[in-house]
This record gives sequence, C-alpha cells and structure tokens, in this order.
Amino acid sequence: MLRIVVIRLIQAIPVLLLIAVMAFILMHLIPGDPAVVIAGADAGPAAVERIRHELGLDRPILEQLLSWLVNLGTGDFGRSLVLNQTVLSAVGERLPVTMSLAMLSLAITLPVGVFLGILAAYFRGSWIDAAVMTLALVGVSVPAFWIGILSVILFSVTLGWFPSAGYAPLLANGPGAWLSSLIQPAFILSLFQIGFLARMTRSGMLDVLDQDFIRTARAKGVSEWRTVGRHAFRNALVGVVTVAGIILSLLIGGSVVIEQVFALPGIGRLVVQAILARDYPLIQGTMLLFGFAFVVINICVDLIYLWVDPRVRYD
Amino acid sequence: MTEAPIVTVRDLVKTFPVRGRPGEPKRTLRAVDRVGFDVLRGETLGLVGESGSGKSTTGRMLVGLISATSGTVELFGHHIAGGAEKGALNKVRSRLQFVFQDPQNSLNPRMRVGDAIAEPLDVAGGLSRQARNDRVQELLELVGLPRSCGDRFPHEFSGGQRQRIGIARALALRPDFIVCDEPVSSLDVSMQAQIVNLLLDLQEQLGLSYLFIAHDLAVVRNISTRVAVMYAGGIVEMAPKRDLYAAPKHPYTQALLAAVPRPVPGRARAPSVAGELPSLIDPPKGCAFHPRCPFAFDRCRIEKPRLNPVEGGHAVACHLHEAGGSGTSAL
Amino acid sequence: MTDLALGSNRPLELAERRRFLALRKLAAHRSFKIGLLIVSVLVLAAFIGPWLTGIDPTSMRIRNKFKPPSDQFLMGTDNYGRDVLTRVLYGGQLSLGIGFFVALLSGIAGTIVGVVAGHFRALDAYLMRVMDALLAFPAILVAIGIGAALGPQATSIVVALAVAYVPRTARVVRASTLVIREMEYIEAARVSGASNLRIIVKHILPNCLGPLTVQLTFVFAYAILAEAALSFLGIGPPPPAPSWGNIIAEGRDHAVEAWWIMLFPGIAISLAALGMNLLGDGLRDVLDPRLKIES
Amino acid sequence: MTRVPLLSVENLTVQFRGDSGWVTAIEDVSFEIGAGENLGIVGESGSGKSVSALSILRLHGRANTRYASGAIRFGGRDLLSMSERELRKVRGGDIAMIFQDPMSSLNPVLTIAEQIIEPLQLHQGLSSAAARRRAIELLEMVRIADAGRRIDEYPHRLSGGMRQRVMIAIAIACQPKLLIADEPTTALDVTIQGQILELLRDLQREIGMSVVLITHDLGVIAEFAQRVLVMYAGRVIEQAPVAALFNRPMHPYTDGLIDAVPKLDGDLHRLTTIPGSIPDLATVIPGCRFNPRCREAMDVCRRNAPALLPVGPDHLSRCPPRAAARGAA
Repeated sequence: MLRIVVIRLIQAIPVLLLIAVMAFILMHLIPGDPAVVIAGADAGPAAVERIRHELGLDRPILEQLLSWLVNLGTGDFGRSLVLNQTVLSAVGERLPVTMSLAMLSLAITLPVGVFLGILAAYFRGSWIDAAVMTLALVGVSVPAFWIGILSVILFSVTLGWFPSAGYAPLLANGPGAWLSSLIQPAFILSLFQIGFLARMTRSGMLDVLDQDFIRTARAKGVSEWRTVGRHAFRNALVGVVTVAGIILSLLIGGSVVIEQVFALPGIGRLVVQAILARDYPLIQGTMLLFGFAFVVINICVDLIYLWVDPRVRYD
Repeated sequence: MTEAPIVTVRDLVKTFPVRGRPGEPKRTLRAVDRVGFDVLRGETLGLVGESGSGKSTTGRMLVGLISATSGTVELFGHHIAGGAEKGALNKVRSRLQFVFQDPQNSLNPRMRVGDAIAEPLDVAGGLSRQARNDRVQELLELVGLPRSCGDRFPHEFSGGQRQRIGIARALALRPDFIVCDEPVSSLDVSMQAQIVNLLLDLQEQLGLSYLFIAHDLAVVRNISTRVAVMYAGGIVEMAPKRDLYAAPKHPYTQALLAAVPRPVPGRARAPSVAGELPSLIDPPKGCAFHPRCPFAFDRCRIEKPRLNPVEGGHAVACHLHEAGGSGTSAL
Repeated sequence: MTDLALGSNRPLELAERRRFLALRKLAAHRSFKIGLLIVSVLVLAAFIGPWLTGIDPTSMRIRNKFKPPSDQFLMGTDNYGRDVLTRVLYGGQLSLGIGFFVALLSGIAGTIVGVVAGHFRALDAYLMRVMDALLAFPAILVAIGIGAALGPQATSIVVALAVAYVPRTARVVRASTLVIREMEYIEAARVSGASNLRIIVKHILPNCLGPLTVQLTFVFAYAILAEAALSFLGIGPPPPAPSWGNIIAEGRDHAVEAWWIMLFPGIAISLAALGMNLLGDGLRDVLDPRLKIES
Repeated sequence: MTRVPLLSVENLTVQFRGDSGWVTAIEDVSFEIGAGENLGIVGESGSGKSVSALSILRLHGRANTRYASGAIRFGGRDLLSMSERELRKVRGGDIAMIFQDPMSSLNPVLTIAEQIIEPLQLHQGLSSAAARRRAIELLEMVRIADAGRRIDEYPHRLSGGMRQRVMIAIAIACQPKLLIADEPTTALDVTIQGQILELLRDLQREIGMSVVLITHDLGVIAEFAQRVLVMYAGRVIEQAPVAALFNRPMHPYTDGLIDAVPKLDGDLHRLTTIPGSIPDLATVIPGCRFNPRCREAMDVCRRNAPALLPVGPDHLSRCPPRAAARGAA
C-alpha cells in the first residue's frame, strides 16, 4: 500500500514539473508588464527599469524559469509582486476558505448525487427516473453564479437567512457562523456537481445492471433492492470514484466563480486578482497548487480503486 | 513432395512482456515456443489448439501482423521474419491473406461491404474505377453472394454472409496462401458447414493453400491435408490427416480427440483429461503437458521433448515416442 | 456450388429496414426531440429575431431606464434604457456562436491529439501527459489565463475555452481509438498493406464520429456556461456588444432593484445548455448506448 | 405418458419489445420434464432455446418482455402468474440456473464465499458460519482443490473452467429439484468441456435433480440428454427420446443439423449443408418456418403453419409430410 503511494508520487513528478513549466509559460504569455503595474502610472522609464531588474524580469526567460524551478525545489515559491507577502503565506491564508467550501460542497454532493443516481437506476423508465434526471439535467444546465446571485437576493437580501457575503473563520467565529457563511455558496456550488454525479451514477448503474452476473443474482433469488444495492452498486462504485475525483477538480474550478459571487476570500479570488494584476509569482504559485491538488486527488482515486476493485488490487 | 514448400517456418518464437505490479520485475509470456512447419502448394495445414496454445499468434506472425521474437518465416522464397531484408513482406503481400474469426468485428461497420472487399485493391492501386467495381462483383459472386449487394453495410448481413464477405476481401488480390483464423468458430453449425465447403471449393478452383486454425479437431478434419496440434505454445504432434485421426500418438492429441462430443447417442465416453491449461508466464518444467498426462514419467518433468519424426511424415513431441523408444505399444 | 447460393434473398431484403435505424431512433427519441426544439428556437430567435424587432441593442434612452417588463418592453430595460429583449436576442448570436466555435475548434484539435495518441502508441504517454497537465488546471482557470493573455475579445474567449476543452475531447477520441484499433477490420487493413493514414481516415475516424459528436454537444453546453462565467469575472466579450454573459454581468449591480436585467439572459443560457445536453443525451442513447462521456 | 412431470411448460409464447413493436421470440412452446430426467434443448442462434430457458424463472428484463400466453407449472403452481416475491423463493431454491459465460456470470467485486453463501442464507436461513462451512463443502463437491483457501478469492483469479464450477456450486447450493444449464460448456476449452459435463452428470446422480441442458452442440446432447427438444426460429420442431432423434430424425431440419456436424469418423470430404441463412426474429415466414431452406418443401409447407404431430412413441415432429409418410409406412 505504502509502496504504491510512493511509486505513484514518484510517477507524478514529471506531471508536476510539466504543470510548473506550463504555469510559467502561460503567465509569460500574458501581455502587460508587471513592473509598470508596480511602479505606478506616473513612474519614469528608469524607475520601471530598476524594478524590472530587481524582479529579475530583465533576464532571459529560460533563466527565469530555471531559477524559479530551483527555488521551488528549496520550497521557495517567491514573493507576490503586489500583496507584499510571500506566495506561500498568501496562499496559506486563503486555503482554509477554499478547502472549507470544497469539502462542504463535496459532503453535500456525494450522498445526494449517488442516492439520486441509484434511485433513478432502480426505477429506470418510471416517472421517478424521469423526475430525477430532469432535475439533474437542470442542475448541469443552469449557470451557478446566476443562481448564486438570485439566491443571495432571495435568501440574504429579502429573507435575511444567511449573510450575503464574506467568510467567518471556523476557529475565530465558531462552527455556527462558519457554516452559515458557507452553506449557501456550498449548496449552489453543489447543484452542478449533483446533477453530474447523478447522471454518471445512473448510467454506470444501468451498464452494470445489463451484465450477466446481475442475471445470476436474480437466478439465485436475490431481491431487486439487494441486486441493485449490493451486486450492481459495488461494481458501479468504480465509476463513481472516478467521477468523484473529477468532481473534486470541478469544485475547485467552480469555487473560483462562487467565491466571487459571495465575496469569499479564497484561492479562487486570489488567482483571479493575481491574473488581472499580472502578479507572476502568485499566479505561478497558485497554478502549481492547483496542479498539485489534481495530482493528489488522482492518487487518492487510484488508492480507492485498490480498495473498491479486487481486479486492480491483484494485477 | 518434391515441390518446394511455399511457407517454411523454423524455430518461431514470440514472447510478450507482462506488466507486473509497479515495482516488481517484468515477466515474459511465452506465447509461441520454437514452432516449425511447412505448407505446400495447394494443401491445407490444420493448426489445432485450445486457448493459449499459440495457434492464433503463429498465424498472425505469418502475415506480419505480429513480429516474431526469433526464428524464421519464409514465404515464397522470401524471408519475412528473422534476419529479413527490409520490405520483403511488401514483395509477397499480395500473395498472402488472412480470414478472421469474428464476422462481427472483422468488417468496418461504417464501410460499405463493396469498399471493404476492394480495400486490398485500393491499397495496391492501379485499377480503374470500372475494373475495380467489376472485380468486386465478381468476388461477391465467387463467394455466393448477390453481385448487387456491394453497396450495403455489414449490419445488413448475417454472420455467415459476413464471413463470405471477409473471404471475398481475402481473395481480391488472387493470393496463393490464406491464413484462416478460426473462420467458423463463431458461426452456427449450419453456417459452419457452408463456409468450410466454400473454402474447399475455392481451394479447388483457385489452387489456394490454407493454414486453417481451429480449436477442435472435428472442424479441421474435412478441410485439412495435414494437421498440427499445439499445446502451450509448441507443436506437440503433426501428421497427415489420416494418420492423426486414426493413430494419434501424443497423449494430448488423444485427449483432445476424446474430448470432442460426438453426435452418437449411447456411446460410452472416455473420461476427460484432468487438470487445467498451463500458465504461459510460469509454464511447467519439462513437457508442458506432463501435469495432466496419464503417462508422464520422471523425464517428462525435467526435459522438454522435441518434435521428432516417427514415421511417414508423422512427428510427435513426446518422450514416449522418441526414436528407439517403445512408447507406441505402451499406449 | 449450388448449395452455397442463398436459399432466398429474404434476409437481405429484410435488412433494408434496419438501414436507417439510427435516424429513425433519433426521430423517436423524446429528449432528443425536445433538445432539438429548444436549440432550434434559440438559434432562430438569435439570428432572425433581432431582424424582426428592428431595435438597436446598443441604443440608449436614459429616460427609459429600469423599466420593468411590460407590453412595450417584454423583458424590461436596463440601466441605460436599452431593451433587454433585444439585447438577449443579439446576445444569443454571440453566446451561441462562441459555443459553436469552441465545440468546433476543440473537436478538431482534440480529434487530432486523440487519434495520434491512440493510434501511435509510442507518442501516447507524452501527449497524454501534456493533456493531463492541462487537465490539472480547472478549465475555467485555463480560460481565464488565456483569455487574459489574448485580451478581451470574443475570439480570445473562443480560443481560451477551446484550449480548455481539448484535453477532454482528446480523451474521448483516444478512448474510442483504443477500442477501434483492436478490431479485426484494422488487422484486415494491415494485412492488405494499408498505410497508417488510410487506416486512420477510412477506419478510425468514421468510427470515432459518434462518441465525438456526443462529446461536442456537451462541450457546446459547457462553453455557453463558461462564457457567462468569464463575462461575470470581467474577462468575457467586452460591452457594449451584448452576450448573455455580459448582460448578466452588467445587470448584477442592479440585481436587487432591476432583477429582470439578469433574469432573462440567465434563463436563455440555461435553456441553451439544457437543449444541448438533451441533444447530447439523445445522440448518446442512439449512437452508442454504452458510451461513457466524461465532463 | 403416465409420469407426473416435475415441470411442464404449456403453450408458452414470449415477446420482446423491438425497435418497431413487439416481436415474438418463442411461440407455442410446450414440454415437460420428469423428476431426475435429463432434457436437452438444441437449436442454433435465434431458435429460442435460451429464451425458453430464461422464461422458466422469468429472468428476462421486465420492461421489454411479454409472456403473451401459456403457463409454466411447477409443483402445482404457475410460475408465470406468481408474484415476484413468491418466485424469488423458487429461484435458486427449487430451480437453479447456470449460464454460458462463466467469465461474466460471477460478480467480479464479491468473493467466491460471498456469492455461494448468498443463496444459502436466503433460502435456508443458515448462519454465516454454517453457510461458510456448507460453501466449502459445495466447492469440494464441484471438485475445486484447496476449497478452504480458494473460497476467499475473487472470480478473476480463477480460470474459466473453475468459474463454471463455482457457478455450479452456487446453483446446487440449495439442492434444487431442477437445474437449468444454458450452454454451460460453450465458452470453455474442449478438454475442460468434458470435465464440466462429467461433473454435471455426477452431481445430478448425487442430488437426484432434473436437468434441462440447452446447447447448440448435438454431440453434447447425444452424450447427456435422455429426451431432446429441437427448436428452430422460435418453435419446437421435433421432440424425441435421444436415440430416436439421432437414428430416425423426423424433421428435415434435424436431419440437416445432424449431417452438418463435423465428424471424427467416416471419410467425408465435403460436409452436407443446410442452404440459406437462419431467419431473424422479425422475419415473417408464412407456412412452415423452415420451408425456405428445406429441400423437401412442398406447396402446403409454404401455405400452412404445421402442427406438432406424433410420429412415434414419445416422438413429435412439426413436419406433416413426414408424419404422413410415417403413417402410411
């Protein structure tokens, strides 16, 4: 088990490196000179040149890339150009917000999505199936930020049930305030994912229900609920785990927009600000963080496969 | 037997690497192990074996679909595997064809059957549109299908008809030698007989040679001139048809013959041979059949028998039948 | 050879009925029909509707501003007094156009990458590593990055989103290619000496088309949603030319007092995505009931 | 015909929902099977042999299947009109079933133990410890070596032959009165097929159950069955004791089928064939369904659907011309 984790991590190194290089290239594609941004509109060319030199931006691109990669190796992610903070501390401050949002949203998505998917598969072809699938379809078709704004108008502005914006840290404000600051964005964020997961779970279940061993189970006298819940779901779980991994990545992407709607000070907001301000080190750092998260999620998915699918466990 | 064989295979070996768990050493699967045989003009060599015997891999190596790990394949005097000059395969390609097992996926579902049949012609080039279409119609008629059905799609045909289309495609360039890889295994009995007869008729008309691969001995009996039996990658017995069915020498051939269920009610059935097919990654030492063989003795567990001629074109790889041995009477 | 001739031609005649089965199945598929209806209506509205109303979507009449929906302004007016209905109709041209071209571009690029990776196994590891690395960033972030790099224009949004969806499309095509290349008809082509190019063009591509089309309808839907999200973040097609996304973005500031400005374009987006998803579901059911599509 | 049948299928017609309406998969199928008897059902693809077998336990997909007419009597009750709940007690209890493809018929994510124990707990209410002991016994009965260790493995670790043995162990777990075996050897290698057939025959003797064996292989039928049903295009076309069927087939299709089997004796160069193709389900053929392929077809065969007529002791054939010839002889 541990050996597999280590091997997967080693295998992930080239991907991480590639991610780092791509993050770097992507950033240097962005037109606009951060030195100009920092120096301010009325700074003279000499001042801009001095800042550029201080930041090392006057060196060849390849050299910049190499020195950045070398620094990464020592754990130095660089300093933000505009925040007057190291990248690590800027990210560290905002990570709990995004993590809280993503985890809460995942906690809503997984049970609801899987349950709806199984329900639809069990009642395939009936009105229950049709209703669940229509709901799921609406979930994946409605823009989250739009529903988010409407939801704020209804629940925060009109009804006053939840705060309309801002984040209440768990440790400082206690779980009640924390939850009430996050429940609305987390739920909105889950809408798409629930629809997605329910659709994938249902189609995975239907695939499995078509297979010979399901007929074997019925021929043994196993009840329909048990056939669906035990024989079929255990097999469909492999697909569900994959989808759950995708969903976690999607949640992180979705949080970029939702954090904007609910003014949550998370990574998503940070990265958008950084991109708009041409803050290279910060963008590269956050991109790398996303890449790393992706790699970790994939390793987790692989490990869960080992647990779920005996064929993978042995071969 | 003065004529030179059109196909000569010697010491043909194919191994595949097997991916173990991450971090474990790589292992190899020995699919074909030192196989050798000849095919003469106008004859059919039946190649029979169960799953994992290496029969299909051997057939695919003959037409270059799989490259050999070692050994030689000589077709019409050109070496195509093992120390071959590059491009040798292209020189003999048009004389060489393959008929596949599964009529379900041996035809592209999105391609009209006329185009499928014409594919070898189109690749070879040099035919006018008219000549090409005429040839397609001729081929359709040759395999017993209506001339007009070339613009239909595969799903409009039954399994037997699709197998006829596959045969028509194989005949397009007037080949001399066709590898038939279990061409009737996935067909119903009444269709099987039609296809076997079609292949026999075509052989007579066109002077074809076949390597006919099958998984049981009954199917190849009608079509073969000689039969080779494979087990775990190697040929264990090879003989003219009459000898093999009348006097099988290898215990595995005997078991395989006994295993064919016969449509004769009330016939006492010989007990089946025990045991499972061997692993190719970790094969038994010595003779691969020894764990299942009722006659196995010490030598069989240690030394791998070679295919040795015994009499009149009959060869067997069994320590019971080695030159000077008195094994035959022991059976 | 008399006994080889077909006993009758009946099986062949019969098969005739199966010939256009896929089309007839589609015509009978309920969600496909609903999806087609929704998408057709939206496309017609976007491209013919403005021509019927004859109002300029950018003309401002400040004294008409913030008019709620009424007989005169079916969807009300915005903060500059522009007719929201007209803007939603025109916005459809831009939003649907972006969706279409994103699907087209990512379809072409994804097909090339997917087929090459699936068919030439030696290149697979490298190509898919790059795709994986690209997948590591949430699609919206890739689009933000590229969109910011190329500047605020509709074309840069198309390029940004197309790049973001290439890995997903490539994966679908690659997966199909991997299945198809194991088919015996590929071996048959090889035995006949067919080149890789011929195998790809004649055998692999036609058989990838089904799953690819399904995937692209979903990409179309995602692209419409993503365009809106990008506009909302301020990186979308720039005003004053309307897109569904930037109408919402502009209306957001007045969401409380003039809810209609952002309500209607949001409904349009939802309908368009819904319609494309329904189309995709229908195609998937008919083209390949066992097909799995990832996001 | 004084024997009391264990199971009798009466005039069964089953239809499936096709792309253009309902198609009839089997029509007017009747047969019975006595206690301890071996009944073989033989036919090619599309003959309806597997459809008949699956219909006994109503294992077809519920939404797309219609049991249009007929009854299946078992122990004084009609399986077709039973509720699902009642039927589940019969499934895997009194009537068990094994299938063609052992590779896909076992659940890949459950251990062998879990899969054998399931029917034991469902039908016999055994405790899990007792069920496990019994499961090991069952594996030993189907001659799996080292059963105590093998029982905790997953199916993918076993060879095809082993998996089919496990399927058989599951089927006989509750000592069924009837075992339906749907092409149990088709997917296996030749030398393994024989082992499985021998095992089935031995177990049948031990347990005293009846077996319905469905196969396309006349050789398997000849070796295993006592009585045989020959099916073609959804109908029973001949029914006879095994010796009579092979020695005096009374339907041209049976003739053709026996002749088409490749044989190991006799010096034939060419095989005798049945011309034409097997019709698919949706094809409507007026008169006798075999007439387009039949060398002996007469005008009457193209006009009238033939009835299943007695042509000898316990011997029925759906070929009136042959029956008439027999009667005249």
